[in-house]
Amino acid sequence: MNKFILVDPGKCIGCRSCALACSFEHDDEFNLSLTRISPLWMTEIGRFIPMTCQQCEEPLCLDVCPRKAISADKKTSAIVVDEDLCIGCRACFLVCPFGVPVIHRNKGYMIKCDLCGGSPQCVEECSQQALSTVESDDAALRKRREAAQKLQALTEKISEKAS
Amino acid sequence: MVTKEPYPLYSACILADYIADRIPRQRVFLRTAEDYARAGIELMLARPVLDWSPERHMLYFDDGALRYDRLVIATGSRPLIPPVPGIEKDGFVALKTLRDADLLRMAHGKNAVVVGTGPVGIEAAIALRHRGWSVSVVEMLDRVLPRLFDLPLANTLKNRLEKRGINIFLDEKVLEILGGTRVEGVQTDRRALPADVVVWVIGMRPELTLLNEGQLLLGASGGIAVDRHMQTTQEGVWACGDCVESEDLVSGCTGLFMLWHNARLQGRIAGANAAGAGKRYPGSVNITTINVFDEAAASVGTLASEVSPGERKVLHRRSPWGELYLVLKDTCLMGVQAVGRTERVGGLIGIMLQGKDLRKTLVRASSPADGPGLGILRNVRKDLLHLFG
Amino acid sequence: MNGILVADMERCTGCKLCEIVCSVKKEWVSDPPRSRIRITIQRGGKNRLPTFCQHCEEPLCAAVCPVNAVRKDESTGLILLDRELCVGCRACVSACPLFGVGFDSVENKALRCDLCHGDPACVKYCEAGAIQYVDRDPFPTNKQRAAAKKLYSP
Amino acid sequence: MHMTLRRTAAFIDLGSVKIEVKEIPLSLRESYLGGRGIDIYLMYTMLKPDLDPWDPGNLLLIGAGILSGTPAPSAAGMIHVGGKLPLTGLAGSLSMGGFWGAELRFAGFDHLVITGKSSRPVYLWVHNREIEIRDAAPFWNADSLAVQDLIRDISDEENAQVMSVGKPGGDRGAPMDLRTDGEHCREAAELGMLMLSKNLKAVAVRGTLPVEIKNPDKALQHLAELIDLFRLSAAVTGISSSPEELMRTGERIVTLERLFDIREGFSLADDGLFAYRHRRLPEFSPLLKPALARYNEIHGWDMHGRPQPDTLKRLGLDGELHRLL
Repeated sequence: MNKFILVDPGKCIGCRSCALACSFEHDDEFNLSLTRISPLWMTEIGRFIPMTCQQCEEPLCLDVCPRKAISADKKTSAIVVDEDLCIGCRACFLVCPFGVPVIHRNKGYMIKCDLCGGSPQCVEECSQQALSTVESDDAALRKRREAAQKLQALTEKISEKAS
Repeated sequence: MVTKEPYPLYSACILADYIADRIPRQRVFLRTAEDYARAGIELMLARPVLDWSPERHMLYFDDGALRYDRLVIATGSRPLIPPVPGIEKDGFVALKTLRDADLLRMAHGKNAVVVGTGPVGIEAAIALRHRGWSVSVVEMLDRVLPRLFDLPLANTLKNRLEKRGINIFLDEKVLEILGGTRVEGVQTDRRALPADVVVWVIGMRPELTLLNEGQLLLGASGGIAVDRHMQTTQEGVWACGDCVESEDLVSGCTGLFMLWHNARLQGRIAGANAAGAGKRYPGSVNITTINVFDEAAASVGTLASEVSPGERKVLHRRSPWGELYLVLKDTCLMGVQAVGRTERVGGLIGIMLQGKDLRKTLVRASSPADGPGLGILRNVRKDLLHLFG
Repeated sequence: MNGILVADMERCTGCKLCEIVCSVKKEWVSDPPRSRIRITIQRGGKNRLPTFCQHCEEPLCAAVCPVNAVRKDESTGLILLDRELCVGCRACVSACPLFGVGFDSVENKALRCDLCHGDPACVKYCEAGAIQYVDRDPFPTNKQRAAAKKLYSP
Repeated sequence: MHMTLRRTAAFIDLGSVKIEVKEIPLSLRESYLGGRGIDIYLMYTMLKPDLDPWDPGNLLLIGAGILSGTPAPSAAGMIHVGGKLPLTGLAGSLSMGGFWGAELRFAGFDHLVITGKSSRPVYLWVHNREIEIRDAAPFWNADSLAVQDLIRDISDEENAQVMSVGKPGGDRGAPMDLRTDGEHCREAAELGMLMLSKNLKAVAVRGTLPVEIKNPDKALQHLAELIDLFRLSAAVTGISSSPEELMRTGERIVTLERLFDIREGFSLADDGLFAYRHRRLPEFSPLLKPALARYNEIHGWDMHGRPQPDTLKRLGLDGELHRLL
C-alpha cells in the first residue's frame, strides 16, 4: 500500500510554509513556483486546499511516460521522476486527473512530490497538522475515527438539549 | 578544442546527401570558425594527438605539447579495415570523414562497389546510384542492414534497392581489391566485380590510438568504460561519443551504440560535468532512421534474431503503404521495425521502456490516459492477443 | 504569452476539422496529410487522440536532426523547424514518442506545429473545444484547482 | 476550369463490374449544388418510372456535399445517400455525419453512382482515384461496426472511413442500420436494404489527395465568423451565387424530389409526417391538415401537394429534363 500525504483542508490556514519547505528541500531556494505541494486558495469554497500527488497504486503518469522516467521508489513506494530521463513532454501532466505533475521552471524536467525519501518536509513544517503521512489503510481508519468523534460530539449535544 | 580534422564541426550523417549532390558542400558544416570564437573556444584544427600522459596532464603533438586541467575524449570511431590485399590502391575509400566524401564526390567512373550494408553503406550506394553510377553492394551476412532489421523487412528494403538498379550480393566476402595503382575491381569468394571506386563501410571501431595500454579501462565491447557522469576511470578525464560504451535503455545491455544523437547528448553531459556540473547520462535510446529512395525505414530495440527462440514472438503486418514488425519476448515488447510510417517506431519506445505485460494492458479498455503508442498496439490488438494464445 | 496546445481526448469527436483548417492555413489547400495536427483514431472508435508537437523541454527530435534544423527558441521555449535546412530524412518523425512531427511528402520536409505564432487555427475552429491554447506555467494550477474542488468541496 | 470546380462522379455497375468516371458539368452543379441535389437529379433522370425498387437497375447514390472536405462546419464530413426506397418506392434521401464525405473528396471523387447487382457479396474500396470491388463474403453477416474494424484491418488503414450495413434480416426482412462511423449512424435502414439488395455490404474510402480552395484566407475568415454560409461557400468553391439563387436551388431540389414521388404514384393521401415513409395511413390529427396546406403553399405546390406549373417554370423544371451526366 502506497504511503501518501493525507490533507485535511479544514485545518489548513494557507500559510504556505509547506510549499516553502518543499522548494527548499528540493531546490535549496524558497520559491513558490518550484513547490511540489501547492496550497490553492479556493474562492468559491472560501478555504485553502493543499494539492499534491496522491501516490496512486496504478499511476497513469507512469504508464504514459514515453521515456520511463517515472517509477515507483522501492524504499518509500513513492512515485518518483528520473530527472535525466525526463524530456519535459507533459504527457504525464495531461493524464493526471489532479494536474499534479509540473515542469520545473528552469531545469526543464517534471517535478512532483516524492515524499522526500520517506519523511516529507511539508508535513514537518505544517504548524496546523493539516498534513500527515499515512498508509492508505491507516488513512481510512483515521478518517473513520474522526467522523466517529464528530458524530459522538453531535449526539451528546442533542441528548443534552433533549434532557 | 583539438582535432585531427582540418574542418570545424560537420555532420557525418548528411555526407551521403553531399555525395549525391543533393546539397552543396557548405551545408554539411554545422559550425563555423566564428561560432567557436564567439563561444570563446580556441579551435586547434589538423592537430592529431600522438601521445598522452595522464599523470602529467599533457597531450603531445608532433610539433609541441598541450597541458590540460580537465580532458574530454571525443575521438569517435574509425573504419574497421581488415588486412585485405589491395586496400592501399587509389579509389579505395573507407567512408568516414568529409575528405572521404570529397573523394567520392569528385570520383569519375561507371562502376562502384560498396562493401558493407550498414546505414552509411546503403546511403552511400543510393547516393552514387543517384549520380548515375552502376552500384553493386557486397554483404557478408544474409540480409541488408543486418543490425537494424530482421529478414522480412530487410528483404523489403533489398527489393526496393534492387528495383532502383542497385545489385546486392549477400553471403559474400571480399577477398581482394583488384587493379594496379588504381582500383579496377573487387574479387569476392564467388565472383569478380568491376569497380572504379570501392566504398568500404563494414563497420566502425572506437578510435583509441591515442591511448596506450592500460591508461583507461575499456569495456567488453572495446569502448571506453564511463560511469553515469561520462567520467572515465582516470581522474579529471571524461569521454563521450562513438568511442564510449553506453547502456541501451530498452534491452539493458551495454555496448557500442555509435549514433549521432547519442554522441550529441553524451557530449553535452561530458562537457557540463567537466565544467563542474553534476549531470547524469541515463543511457541510449538506439533509434535509427534510414531513407531508402524517399521511403523511410526505422528500427529500435532488439532484433528477433537476438531473442531466444523459445520466448520469441513476432508480429509482421504488411500493408500497401508500409510494414510494421514487432519483436516480443513472451508478452513484452522488445523491438520495433517499420517501413513507411516510421512515427510508429518512436511512438512505441515508451511502451518498450515500460516492459509491461501487453496482454494485461491490451485487455483493459482504451482510456484517454493511453499514449499514442498504445493506439498502435490497439490497432493490431486481435493479432497480438492471437499471438499470445 | 508563452503558450502550448493541450488536447482533451474526451471532448474530441474525431471530426478532423482541425486537420482541414490547419492545412488550409499553412498550405493554402485542404490536405490533412500535410496538417500539423493529426487525429489518430484508436480501434474501437471511442478514443480519438489529437497529436501535435508538445514542445518538450529536452526535445529528442532536436538531438537526432543531422543538420540542426530543429532548434529550441530560448525566448519562447518553442521547438521550431528551419525548413530550408531540413533535408527530409525523417529522423525526427520516427524519434518523437508522441507523434508530434508530421511529414510533407510533397516538399519532402518535416512538419512541425509552430502554434501559428500565438493564434492557433485549430483552437479557433474546434467546435468541441477539445484543443486549448494555454499559458505554459499557470495551466497546471487551474487543473489542480478543478480537481481540488471535486475532491474537497463540502 | 478552376480545380475547386472540377467534380467527378464514378458510375459503378456491380453487375457488369464496369467503373466509369465522368466529370460533373459546372452548369449541373450550379443548379443542383452537391450531394442531395445531384443525387435527386440523377434519380429523376436515370430511373425509369415505376421501376421495381428491388430491381438491380435501382440506383444507390452516395454524394459528398459542395463543402465536403473543406473548412466548413461539420458539413466538412457529411455524406448524402440516395436511392429509390425499397419499401415505399419514393425518393430516399439521408445524410450522415462523421468524416466520410470529406474522405471521399480527398480520394478524388464527389459522387458514387452504384447500379446493378453483384453476383457475390462485395464491398467497395475507394482509394486515391481508384475503386476496387472486393470480396465481402467472410463478413456478410457481421454487424456494421465489426465490418468497419475488419475492413480497417484488411487495408491496415486506421483512418479509412467505412459506410457499412448491419446484419441482414432475411431477404426483405427487418431494417438494418446503415452507419458511417461508430457514432454516426442512421436507422433509416431502407437504404441499407437497397445496398444489401445489390449484394453490397460496405463502401470504404481512404483518400490523401488535396482539395483545392478558391481563396483560403477568406474561407477561414468566413468560417470564423460563421454568419454567412453563402459567402463561405463562395470563398471555398468559387461559385459566387447570391443567397436568393442558393435558396432557389434548395427549392428546386425539394420540388424535384416531389416530382419523382408523384411520378412513382405518390398522392396527398400518402402525405403525412410519418405515413410518408411507410404508406400506412394515419388518422389525420386535426393539426396536420392546416400544417400540410401551409407546407404545400410555401413550396408553391397545389393543395394536393403537386407543384404548380408556374413554380416549375420558375425553377426551370417545366421542360423535359435531359441527362447532362
